[in-house]
Parts: sequence; C-alpha cells; structure tokens
Amino acid sequence: MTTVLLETRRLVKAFGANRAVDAVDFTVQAGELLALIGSNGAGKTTLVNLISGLLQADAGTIVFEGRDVTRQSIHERIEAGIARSFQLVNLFDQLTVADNVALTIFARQGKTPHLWTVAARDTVVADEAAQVLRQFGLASKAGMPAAGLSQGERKLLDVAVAYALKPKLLFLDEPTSGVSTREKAPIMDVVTSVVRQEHITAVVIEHDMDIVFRYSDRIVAMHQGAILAQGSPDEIRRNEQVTTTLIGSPPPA
Amino acid sequence: MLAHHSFTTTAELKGEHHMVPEVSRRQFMERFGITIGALGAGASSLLLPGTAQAQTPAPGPKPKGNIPDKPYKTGHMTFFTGPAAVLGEPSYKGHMLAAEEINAQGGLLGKRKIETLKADEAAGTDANVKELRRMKLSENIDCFTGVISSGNTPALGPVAEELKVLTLFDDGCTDFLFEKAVPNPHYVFRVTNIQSADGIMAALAASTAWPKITKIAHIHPDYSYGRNAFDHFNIAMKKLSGNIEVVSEAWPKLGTTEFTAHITKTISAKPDLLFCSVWGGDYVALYKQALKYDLYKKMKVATTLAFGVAPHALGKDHPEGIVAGVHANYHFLYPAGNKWPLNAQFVKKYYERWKEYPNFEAEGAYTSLYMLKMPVENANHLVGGWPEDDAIIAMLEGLMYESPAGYVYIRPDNHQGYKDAITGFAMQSKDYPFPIHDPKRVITVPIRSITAPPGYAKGEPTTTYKWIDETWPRVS
Amino acid sequence: MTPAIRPRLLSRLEVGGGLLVAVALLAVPLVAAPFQTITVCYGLVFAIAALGFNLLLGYTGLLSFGHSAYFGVGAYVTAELVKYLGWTSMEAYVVAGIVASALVAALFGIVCVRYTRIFFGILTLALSQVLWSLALKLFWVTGGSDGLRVPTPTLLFGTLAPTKDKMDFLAYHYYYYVLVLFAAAVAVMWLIVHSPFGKALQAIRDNETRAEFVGVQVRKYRWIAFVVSGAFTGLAGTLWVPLNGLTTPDILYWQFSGRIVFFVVLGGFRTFWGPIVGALAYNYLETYAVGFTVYWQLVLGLVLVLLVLTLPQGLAGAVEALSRRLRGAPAVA
Amino acid sequence: MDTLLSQILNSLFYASILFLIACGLSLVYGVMRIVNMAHGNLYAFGAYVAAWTVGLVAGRLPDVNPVVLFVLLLAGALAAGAAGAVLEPTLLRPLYKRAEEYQLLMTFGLLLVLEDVMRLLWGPHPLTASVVSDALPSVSLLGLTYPGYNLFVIVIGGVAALALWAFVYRTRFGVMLRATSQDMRMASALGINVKRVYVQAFTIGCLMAGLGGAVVMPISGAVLGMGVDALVLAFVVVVIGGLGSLEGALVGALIVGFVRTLGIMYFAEVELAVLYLIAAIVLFVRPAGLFARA
Repeated sequence: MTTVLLETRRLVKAFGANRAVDAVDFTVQAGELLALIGSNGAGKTTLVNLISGLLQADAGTIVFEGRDVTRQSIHERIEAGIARSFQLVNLFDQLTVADNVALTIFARQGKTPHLWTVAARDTVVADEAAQVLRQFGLASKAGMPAAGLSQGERKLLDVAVAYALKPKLLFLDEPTSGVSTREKAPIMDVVTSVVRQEHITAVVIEHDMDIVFRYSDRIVAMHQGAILAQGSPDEIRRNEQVTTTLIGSPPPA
Repeated sequence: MLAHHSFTTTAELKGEHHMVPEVSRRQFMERFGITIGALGAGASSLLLPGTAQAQTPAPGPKPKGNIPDKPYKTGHMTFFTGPAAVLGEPSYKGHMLAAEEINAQGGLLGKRKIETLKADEAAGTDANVKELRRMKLSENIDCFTGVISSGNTPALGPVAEELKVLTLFDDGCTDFLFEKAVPNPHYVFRVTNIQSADGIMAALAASTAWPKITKIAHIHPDYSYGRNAFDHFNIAMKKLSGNIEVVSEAWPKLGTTEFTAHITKTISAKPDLLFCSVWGGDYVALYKQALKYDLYKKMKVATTLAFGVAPHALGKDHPEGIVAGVHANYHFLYPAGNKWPLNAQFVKKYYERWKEYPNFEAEGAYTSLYMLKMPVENANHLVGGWPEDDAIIAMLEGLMYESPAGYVYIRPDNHQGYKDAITGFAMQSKDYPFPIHDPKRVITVPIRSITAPPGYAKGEPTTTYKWIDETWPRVS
Repeated sequence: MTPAIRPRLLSRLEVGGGLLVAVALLAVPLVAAPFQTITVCYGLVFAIAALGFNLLLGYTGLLSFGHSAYFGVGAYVTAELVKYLGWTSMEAYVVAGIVASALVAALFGIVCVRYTRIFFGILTLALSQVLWSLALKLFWVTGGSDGLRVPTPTLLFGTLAPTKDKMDFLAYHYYYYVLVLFAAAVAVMWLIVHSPFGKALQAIRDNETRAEFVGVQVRKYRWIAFVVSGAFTGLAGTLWVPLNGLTTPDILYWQFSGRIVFFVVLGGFRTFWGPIVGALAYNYLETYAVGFTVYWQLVLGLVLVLLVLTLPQGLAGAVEALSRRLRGAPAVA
Repeated sequence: MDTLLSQILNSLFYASILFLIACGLSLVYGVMRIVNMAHGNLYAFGAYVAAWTVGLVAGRLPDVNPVVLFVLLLAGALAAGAAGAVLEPTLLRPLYKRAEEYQLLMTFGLLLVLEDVMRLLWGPHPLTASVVSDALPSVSLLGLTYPGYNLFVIVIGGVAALALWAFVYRTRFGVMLRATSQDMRMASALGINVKRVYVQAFTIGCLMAGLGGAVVMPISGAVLGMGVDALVLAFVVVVIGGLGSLEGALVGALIVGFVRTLGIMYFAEVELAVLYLIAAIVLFVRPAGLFARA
C-alpha cells in the first residue's frame, strides 16, 4: 500500500510562448526514490523549481501531504518538508563546510533569528552537523571554507545541506553533473544510502542513464514540458518511445 | 529701550511710546547718517597702480623688554577648493601680504616672524574642527584666522574658546556666532561686519535710489545666508517704504549655476526690484544668464555680494546701475585716493604682490593680522616683554583701528568688529577691465544705525531684526 | 565529535593582539597628548559606525552609500534633545540616538532591502539625500546650514559634569566613556556576527537563493541587519556630536557616506577587525592630509585608487594574509 | 503665455543638459555594470577644457569667426572622451574580476582626484567664455526675449539623443554594444571583442559628459564643485528613468527638467528637496525606475 506524498495537477509554467511545463500531473509516492529524466529543455528543472517554490506556477495546483502549497512561500514549503539541491553547485563559499550544514540546522530549528548566542557554542547543532558530515564522508573537511572543496565534494556538500533540513521530500537536481564519470557512482552511493537509511522520499534529476537505472525505484520521463512515460526502471528501459526520444539508441543490456 | 535709539518724534514727545514713530524720508536719511558718494567722488583715477603714494607702514614704538625670537604661528583657514575658493583665495592672499610686510620689519615686536599654516575650509565642519584642534594642540599655533562660511564660525568659535586660542575670524559673519554659539566670547573676535548689515544696506541703497519701488522679487541661495538677507531686507524695507509687496521668491540651492527658470519666474512677476544675495561663481552665472533675458531692462536690481568676488572675476558685460553689494564691508576704490591713504597704499601693495585687485575678503584678512599686531604692541608698551594672550585680548577689546576700509571698532561686549557699512552702484569704467562702484554714488552708513546696540534684548531671527522692528521709525 | 568542527572562537593572535590593543587604548590618555587622545577618540567613534556599516557590506553583501543618514539622525536627535528639552545627560542621548536611528533605518530598510547590488546603493543614497535636504530646509527645527549646538554633556547619569577645561574633559573622561561604549559595541557586534543570525547573513551574502532554500527568510534578515547597522551608526553619530560640538547638514550629505565606505575598505571589509583598523587609520590619514596640504582630496583619492588596485583586502586583510603566509597556512579564497 | 513658453523652453534646455550628463552614466552602466561616480567630474573637465580652449583662441584672435568658437567647444568633449579612453584600460580593467564594490570605489577615488586636478590646472576662479553664447543674440518672438544660445543647447540635446539612438540601434557597433550589455560572456563567446567594446562604451560615456560640460560652460561657466552637483542630478535622472536605459535617461531628464521648473514657479520653498522627493517617490512605486531593465 503506497501513499501519495506529492502530486501536481495540470501544472503550467510558460516563458513567453514556450510552455516549459505544460499541464503536468506528477506524483511522488512516499518512500520511493524517483528519477526524473528527459533531454535538456524537457521541463524537469522547471517542474522542480515550481514545486520547491523558486518559480510561481501560472496555473494548476501542487498538493503536498494533502495540503495545497501552490501559493506558499519557499520558507513555508521548507517547513512543510520539501527541500532541494541544485544542479550548479550552490553553496555558501566563504563559510566553512561545517557552517554550511550547521546553518541549515539552525534554520530548521528556528534559531537563525538568534542574535545573542554564539553559533559555534551550540553543541547540539555542532554534533548534528558533525554527524551529517560523517554520513557524507566530509568530516575531515569540516573546518575548511566550502570554496576550497573539490567538485565532487562540493556536490556532496550541496546534497548534505539540503539533507540537513530533514525533509520529507528531497529534490536532487543532477547530483553528479560536472564530475568525472569515475566519481559519479561513489557520490550516488553515498547519497542513496543516506536517503534510504533515513527513509526520505527523493526525486533525482539525472542524465546518466546507467545511474538512473541502477539507483531509482521508479522513473518519470519528460519531453517538451509534458510527461512522456513513467514506470519502473525495467518498464522504462523497454519503452521504445522513451528510448528513441531520450536516449537515441537501444539501452545497454 | 527707547534710550537706545536716537529718534525723537512728535509721537514720542506726546508719550505714545508704543506706537512706531513716523518720519519723512529725508529725516530718516539724515538721522541715519547715510552719505552718498561724499568721500569717493572723482577719486578713482588716483587709484591706478603706481599713482598712489605707497608707504611702508611706520614701525611701531620700540619694543620694551625681552622678546623671544621664536616664530609666531598663525593658522589660516579658508576655502582653497570647491565653489567658495573664489572667496578663499583672496583671503589667503590678503593674509600673506600682511604677514610678509610684518615679517619684513622683523616680525611682531620686531622679533617674532609670522609663520602661517594654511588649511582648507572645504574639508567640512567635522574635519575643520579637528584641524583647528590639531593646529592648536599639535602645532601650537598662537593665533587662528580666516574662515569664510557662516556655517563654520559657529562650529569653530566654541572650539577656539575651549582650546583657548586667540582667534580673529575674517568673515563667517553670521549673527548667530555671537548671539548663540559664543555668547560670551573671550578668545574669539570677528573683524568683518555682521551678516544682517548685508540685507539692510541693500534695502537702504535701493529705497534711496528708487523710492517708488513697491513690488519686490527675491532670488537667494537656499541656506542661512540667503534667509538672513531676505529677512533683514524685508524688515528694513517695511520701515523704509511701508507698502512693499513680495511678488516672487526663488530659492536656488547653493552652488546652482543654472538660473533660467528663476529668471523667467522673476520677470513674469513684473517686480519693480529684484533683490538677490546669490554670490561667487553662482552670481557670475546668474548675471550672464539674466542679461540674455533682458532682465536688467525690466527691473531695478539690488544685490548683497555682486562685487564680493575678486574684482577681475566679473566681466565687461556686467550690467550697470544695479546695487552691487560688497558684503557691507569694503570695495577697493573706497575710501579712495588721498582722502584715505591707507586704502590706496593697501591696494597698490596688494596689486604689486598679486597682480590683481583685492576684494573684501582680502582686506579683511589683511586687516585681521594688523589688528593683532597693534594690540601686541600696545600690550608690550604697557607691560614689556611678549604679552600674554589675556593682555592682547584686553587691548583688542574696545580697539579702534584704522584699516584700509576705514575705522574698525571692536566692541568689548561681543568681540564683533564694527565699521561703516558700504555699498554702491555698478558701473563700467575705462580704467578697469571689470565693473567698479560708481564713485559718485557710493553709499555708507554708520554701523550703529543698522545694527542692534550693546545690551539690546536678544530676539529672533536675530537681535538686529527685532531691534529694527521695535525701534526704527516708519518712513511716511 | 571531530575537533575541527569546533574552531576556537578567537585565534591566539586575536586574543594576544586584542589584549595588547586594549592596554594601549586604555593607556592613551595617560601617555599621549590631548590632541592625540581626541584623535583616537574620533577614530573609536568612527569605528563604531564602521562596525555597523560592515554588518551590511562585509557580512550581508550590501554596499550602502547612504549611511550618513543614520549617523546624522544620531547626531541630530541629540541636538534636538538639547534644543527642545534641555537634556544634558549623555545616557539619554545614547538611548535616544540608538532608538531614533533604528527607527529611521527600519523605515528606509523596508524599501532598500528589496534590492541588492547597485540598486541598493543608489536607493540608500537617494534616501539619505532626502534627509539632507530636509535638514537644510526645516531650518526652524534643524538650524539649517548653521546647524545646532550641542554643549558638552554630563556623563554617568549626571554624576560627572564637564570640567571647566573642556579639552581635558574630552581627552580624559569622555575618551574613556567612548572607549567603554566602543568595547561594548565591539562585543555586541562580535556576538552578532558569530550568532546563528550572523551565519545566516553570511549565507545570504554568499548565496542568496540557496539561503532561501535552507529556510532563511532573506528579505526579513536583511532588514534586521539593516536596522542593527543603522543603530550602530546612529550611536556613532550621537557620540560624535559632543566631540564636534555642533551638528550641520554636512554629516548627512552623501559624501560623508563615501567616507564611511572609504574607511571600511581601507581597513578591509572581509575581516571583523578590518573596519576598526580602517576607521582609526582613515581618521589619522584625513586629519593629517587636511593639515598638511590643501590638495587633501588628491591625497585621499590617490590612496583610495592605490588601495583598490594593490590592497583590495585592506590593511587588516593584508596583515592577515601576511601572517598566514608566515605561518605557512593555506590561503582562504 | 510668454511666461509659459519661456518656462517650457527653459525646462527643455535644462533637460537637454541633464540628458547629456545622464545618458553617458546610463550607457556605461548598461554595458559595463559600473556606476561611474567620477562621471560628474568628467563633465566638469569638459567644461574647463572648453572654457580654456575658447578663452585661449578668443584671447589671441579677437576677430575670430564665432563658428570656430562653437567648433572649439568640441575640445571639451574630446578631452573628456580621451580621459575616459585612458582611465578605463588602466584603472578599471584590472577590477572586472573583482566584486563590483571595487569598481564603485575606484571611481569614487577618481572623483576626489579629478576635483583637485582641475583646481591644480585652472585655479579657484570660475572660467567663463561667454563670447560663445554672445555670438547667438537673444531671439524675440511673441513678445518674449529668449537667449539664442539656449535654443542652440536644446537643439544639441535633441541631436545628441537622436544620434545616440541611431548609433545604438542602427549601427553594427550598436549591435555589439547591446549584445555585450545583455550578456557579456555570450557576447565574448560570439567573437565580440569585449575589451574593445568596454573601452569604446566608456569613452563615449565620458565624451557625452564632456559635451554636456562644454555646451553648458558658455552660460554657467566652469566652476569648482560643478561635477559633484552634476553627478547627484544625473543620479536623480537615472533613478527616475531606470539605470542603464537610454530612453530612461531621456524621459528622466525631461521629467526632472519640467518638475524642477514647476517647483521653482509654484513651490519655490522646496526647490532644494523636490528632486530628491520625486526620486524617492519613483523608488517607492517603481524601484528600478520607469524604464527598468534590471
């Protein structure tokens, strides 16, 4: 028995004449690790931007845990339990790695308006931050400014920051883009193991089909602003429409 | 209260003290001691460089006692940058000329050479206050001079008192200084006439020359000087002409050089007279633009500071016949010639030194240093040796000094310098490449006639304003 | 419990240097001439303004070109208390100055924090110019260009009245008074930038969008930072008036804002201590430039140009980089 | 009636000077994202050079044809343009990689330096060269006396606006300029020499400021401090019109020109504050200006 965590109904976003997201009904089941695939410009990132609140929808509704969140602010959606990472790494470069995570925890605990306590003296937060960094294999870099990390580490930290919000639903926008092929699997190993361990529902936007098939429970394929197909990795692998439009060649056996 | 003024009218003799007395215009002029052109007439040709008999001022009496030969340090603060540098440069040149002359005689009391530290007033009030402190506490100046802006003397005066530094302001003539900022001065003096004299002189000149004017237009820079001129002109005019009417006002920002809309507004109000206290580079721009609109053909014009800048800053195109104010202080052609040799000598020396003619700032700064020299000599004569500051101050209080601009009297109660106020009418002369005062129509007024006397109860906006309101008779 | 996650709050250099500076500042009136003491006193006052300003520039990434407004409000409120209520207590001035400047900053902030970068700068500048023109216009209230006088106040709730020799009073009692408030301001600001709120501001500075996506309400926090910044600068304005003895519209003009920017950049806005160093150094630089040449603008302008070209991290940044190189530690980007 | 006409012309006259100053400021911002705080002083520099050149020639050759003097005004524009061509590569180019604060600070430093350089070169007295404005006599129409030179300035302002518009929207260089202003990286990738576009844009911006100074000089003179005043006015214009937009500079200049005249005519008391108040109101209602593109 699965429960629907999030669904969009007839969601629309247009940029001029281009309908980037065109009446999309998109559903995420609680507990799954869903992959969102599609070629560049298919509307994946726009869809995530709409759900996370970066963009406002032109029409349609977004329902999260039965509540309409379409017109809610980013802040309210985060409180409701929606978090995301970014395709282009989006960190607080001059803060230390530990502070990047700690800040998120402070925000989650509603402590960011505190002007009168010393952040570094908050042992509860510091311990949790250390814990998160250990989970992502970044503990040894804790004291370093985020700008000093390697690209792979930055991708991990980006996810760790979003994860530290303890969301119910986590969107990961291309967590392995910009790193070498060799680094992709280790990053995905870390990310998926944390997500599964903590029972977080996750939606991963990804281009690399190997990764998609290997790590996801379910796949949604988008094309020109609409959902082309969805199903289990096997179903998608066999879906000729998907393979011809998106992959352009038969999938590897 | 009535004892302070000299009018005795029928009304007063009848005991009707609360009524403002009325007098005829001629009575008024006579009782004010207003003179028109009496001293200056026909004297201008004597003033061409080289014609006046320049003399080196006679050295003072032989100094008594032991005088140290350590230099006498003065700090001279004036505008070296910004739009007001047109006034600051002559001020510095006047100061330097006096210092060089005194040093040529060996310095003060023949021993102490004057050394000048200069400072730019344009650095802002905050920096000016710091600089005065630095000059006194770090450079150990003996005396502070200069200062042009009426926004700066009220800031620097109290600081000078705190620092106990002998101070002779050349300008910064706001009434506010000795009425509010430094009400009981000890170390601070000011040599030039007080600001309220500007507006009053323009009113006296305008109503003397053009008794029939009733409709007045105003253009003033929008800061305290402009407002001071506006207020005092109006109160004086109210007494002098009775039914005057302000038909137009314009308040351009200080530093404006684009006056076309102000000019059109003024012309469209069809006034009899434009009264204007715009000065410096702003004034140069204003008169040039007004010419092009034929403003001067359509109305009379009176100013407070048309000739305030160095004379050569104005051109041959400057209109004639307007009241061309000199801050009620000094014009280099008056008192002229042998009638007042001190001025002829000063102008000649100034011209030889700087290749230009002095303005009121130059004269003020020059006189300030000599007004220091004289009390020092007087005090030395009494007590011997180098006099203490307090001795110099005692000599300065009540001092009557013969300056190029005439007698200057330092009133002991408020340390303000008083001399006969002056204004004139612009004319072009073949002798000079710039406009001068028409020597036949220079107007002087004894300062006591236009400024509140000692002890008069203070008032708003100035004591002089209140004094005029309460005591001047009304011309019938 | 990785030790690296708990960095020392103050490095040994900071503790040692701080103690040394504290002793030096305490000793100034005892060993230095009154003029030097007063100059340092000005520097401390400006340092408070710089601290406030840098909460926006250094920590929130907003360059204000209108901080003269809050400095001016602090100064003018003091002068109005003297004019209308005849108050003489410095404590009353300080409270009123902080409250009034915070209120004005709160109002201006509502508009300004909707924008960043150059638009933020121009907005702040325009609003400060509005105050400047009001100070000139409402002369029956503000004294117009003549300004308003502020006599030397009494300190410590009226128990310490100014002595007859005002110089001595300023260079001794008032200096220590300012020093105490300066120390308090430093402590408070240090706490703020090290608090969760301070971290949130730095996050906003580094990456506004991402800050929004970790749950930081960017605009609200910017506004709070704006108000705090204004209050610090207002406090500086209040402390400045007794030193100057008079407040004029000069200090509301945008070029005074330029001065605040100048000394923060001179010291370095990337470090906590930079603005303090910059304020003290700039005050000396300006005092002596004005004292020694009428071309002081040229001197200040050249210093600024050279600074931007060769020492973008400012004096404190340069010292920090140097000490890091001497210790062989890696550079921070 | 004649007052109305005269005030309309006065407003246009003021607006055309404002436009000459503000368009350069806006152009430079539009292309390079730099707010040039030294812009006002380049305007002043143009005025000084023009006054000095005209004074020099008119002094040596008293009977020179007035047309020559008008042409000599261009010296001011060229000098300011040349200054821009030198300043951009030497002092601004090293800063593009840094945060934009540094560019602002650099131009603030230049503002201070230029202020004193002008005093150093030309002294404290205003330089005037009214021979130029005297060459065009006042015009009489409908019972109104109006200065011919002011009409000339209005024409110059209009021609400058048209020329600049044609230049930006109708020439190949204009295309490069606009491409660079929209996306510098993209423009660079398309093979546009961004370095050259920058130096050219900056030069043109300064040239326009210098031209403004040169044409205003015969009636206002060249005075110390005029640059700082002009800068603040130009700020007001671009804040109203929208930073980076040429249309904004034009509309902003017209609004400021007419509102200022209205203020002088009917609310003389608030002339000083009225411009800042309009700017503040526009900022409240439409904070990025009327022709915003940010």
